[in-house]
Amino acid sequence: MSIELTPKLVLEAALLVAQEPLAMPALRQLFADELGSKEIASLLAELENDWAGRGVELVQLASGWRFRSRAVLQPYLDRLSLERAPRYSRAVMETLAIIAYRQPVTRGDIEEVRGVAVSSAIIQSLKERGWIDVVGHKDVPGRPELLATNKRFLDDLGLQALSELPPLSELSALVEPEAAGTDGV
Amino acid sequence: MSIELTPKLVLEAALLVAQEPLAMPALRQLFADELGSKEIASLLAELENDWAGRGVELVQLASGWRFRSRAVLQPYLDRLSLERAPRYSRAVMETLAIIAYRQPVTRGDIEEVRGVAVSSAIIQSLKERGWIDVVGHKDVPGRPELLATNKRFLDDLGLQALSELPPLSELSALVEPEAAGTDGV
Amino acid sequence: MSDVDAVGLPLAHVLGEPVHQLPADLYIPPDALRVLLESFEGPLDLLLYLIRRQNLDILDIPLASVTRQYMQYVDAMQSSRLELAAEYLLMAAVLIEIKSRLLLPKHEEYPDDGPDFEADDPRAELVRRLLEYEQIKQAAYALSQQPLVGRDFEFVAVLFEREMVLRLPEVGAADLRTAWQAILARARRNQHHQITPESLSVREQMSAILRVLQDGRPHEFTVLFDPVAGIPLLVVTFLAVLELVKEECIVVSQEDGFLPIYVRLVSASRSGGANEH
Repeated sequence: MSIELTPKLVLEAALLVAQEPLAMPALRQLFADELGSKEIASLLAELENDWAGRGVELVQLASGWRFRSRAVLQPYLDRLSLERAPRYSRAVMETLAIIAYRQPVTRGDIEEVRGVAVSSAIIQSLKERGWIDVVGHKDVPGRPELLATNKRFLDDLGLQALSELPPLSELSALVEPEAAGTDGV
Repeated sequence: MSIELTPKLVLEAALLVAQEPLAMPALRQLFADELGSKEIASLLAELENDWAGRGVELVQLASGWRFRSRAVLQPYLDRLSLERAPRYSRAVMETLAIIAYRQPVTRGDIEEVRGVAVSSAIIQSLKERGWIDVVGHKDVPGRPELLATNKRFLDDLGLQALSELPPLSELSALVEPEAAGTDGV
Repeated sequence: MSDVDAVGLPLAHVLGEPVHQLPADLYIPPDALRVLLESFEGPLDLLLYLIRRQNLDILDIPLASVTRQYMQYVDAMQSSRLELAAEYLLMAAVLIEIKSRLLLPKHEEYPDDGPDFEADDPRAELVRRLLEYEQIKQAAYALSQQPLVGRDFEFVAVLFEREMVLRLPEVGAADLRTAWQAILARARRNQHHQITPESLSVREQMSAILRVLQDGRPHEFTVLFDPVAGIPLLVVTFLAVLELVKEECIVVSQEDGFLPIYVRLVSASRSGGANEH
């Protein structure tokens, strides 16, 4: 069936499928900057209103907007044992993968491989998790930290050595080399 | 604010929150068996209808009911760089096709059809993706694993049953050269 | 040539660009050959290509010309000293065997393409395999066109917030694999980045050496090496030292010939005032 792609409909669907809260920059990106923050904010207010009285509500959290089930439904939802295992975002997982496979690396090295800036929050969360350490500093301007994974990381992943990680050479054969034109990055 | 906890509202919230498709037994459990399958089915039909024309639709998959975004929205959602599934190479897709259409098969069966060795990395990545399982062992020397696709594979492809896979081409359709006539070399 | 690849799959990807037609000329420069070979999924795929390319009826393969072409590819692989996949050589043997059996006198009473084709023609088994492979190739393509979660749609993921016990995300080796696959896939789309597999053990040793040197003091070169760890690890450790010097993370110094060699962190040599390179 054909549906009319209004901005509100797009915004609602994006918020429903996102696994993390979406902040204003992400929401602007959703509309390729064709919608201003003000318009988006007023759509968010409309959505908030549309969902009032439903089992799920649109809420603004510290890191952005997200749909969330209402507390009154908890007794029902508890019966389904729906507890979602928390997940690291793609940015965190890719950063961790690069540190694991390419160590020791600087933040700059990670940014070069990922092609985007790496926020300090990501590095910080991996340090707090106790999986990565600073093992030195690179002798270039700014003397950036050299990051490496440690024993705790291996322990937590159930590995004895880094060599037990899936080999990279095999991985490249699994990925479609196709340059998909429609695939916005 | 207070909301009225109607069965439909509870059902909708549960389906929005669930991280996997919910089948009838789970849905009955949601209502502590106070609602019969028939009533639930009619509520599901109502919900399906309520969501027609929105960016998200309620669909029935192999392992139950689940909300998902419509394909027309994907160009927008891609801009959010949500966690993206890797695109698999031809080798992986051919292996998957053999497992899907010929199951249960051993690795040897796959190699026989493809005419080349199948790397463990390919099998491993399909297992990790959660699409194939070992369903037994063949009673021949080496007792090779018998591989088959599972419900998750169907869910991820939006299918209810293997019979919904694209049909295999008829062998007779393959023998005729596309542009018949120029037979000479 | 529109029938070269009936299902429209690109034959190869050169620098990310799909290639739908191969050059008519059978000569392939050795560099291109590797790319070409990687674009075929195996000997059956290559053979199917050769047959389709000539617009031949698969039931009536002119073995002589197809075998000749196939052997040209195999020869090219050998002359450029590529590690020739055993499967390609095996197929060459099969082709030659079929050809030689075709040369033997036939039973006159059965025409070539008559009802007993299957039973009599030595090509029958090859044809069966080719057709079966073609069928799967098309099925694989159809499967890859099927709507797929994460590519064509997303599942809804509304938050269910329970009492806030801090639960840390679980991560497994497979998740790292997936993350790396995503990086690779993106890099291939963007072309600017070269992501090559690198020897993990050297990188691992580099981290280990940096950890030893963490206290900032110079350490004797020899303490970095554990003689009982075996020769491979000694070599890897040495490579790691060289790599760290190259990346300007450590300094290796020796006062004079035959005196002990010292290794220390670059940062330590900085703050200590001495900065030998």
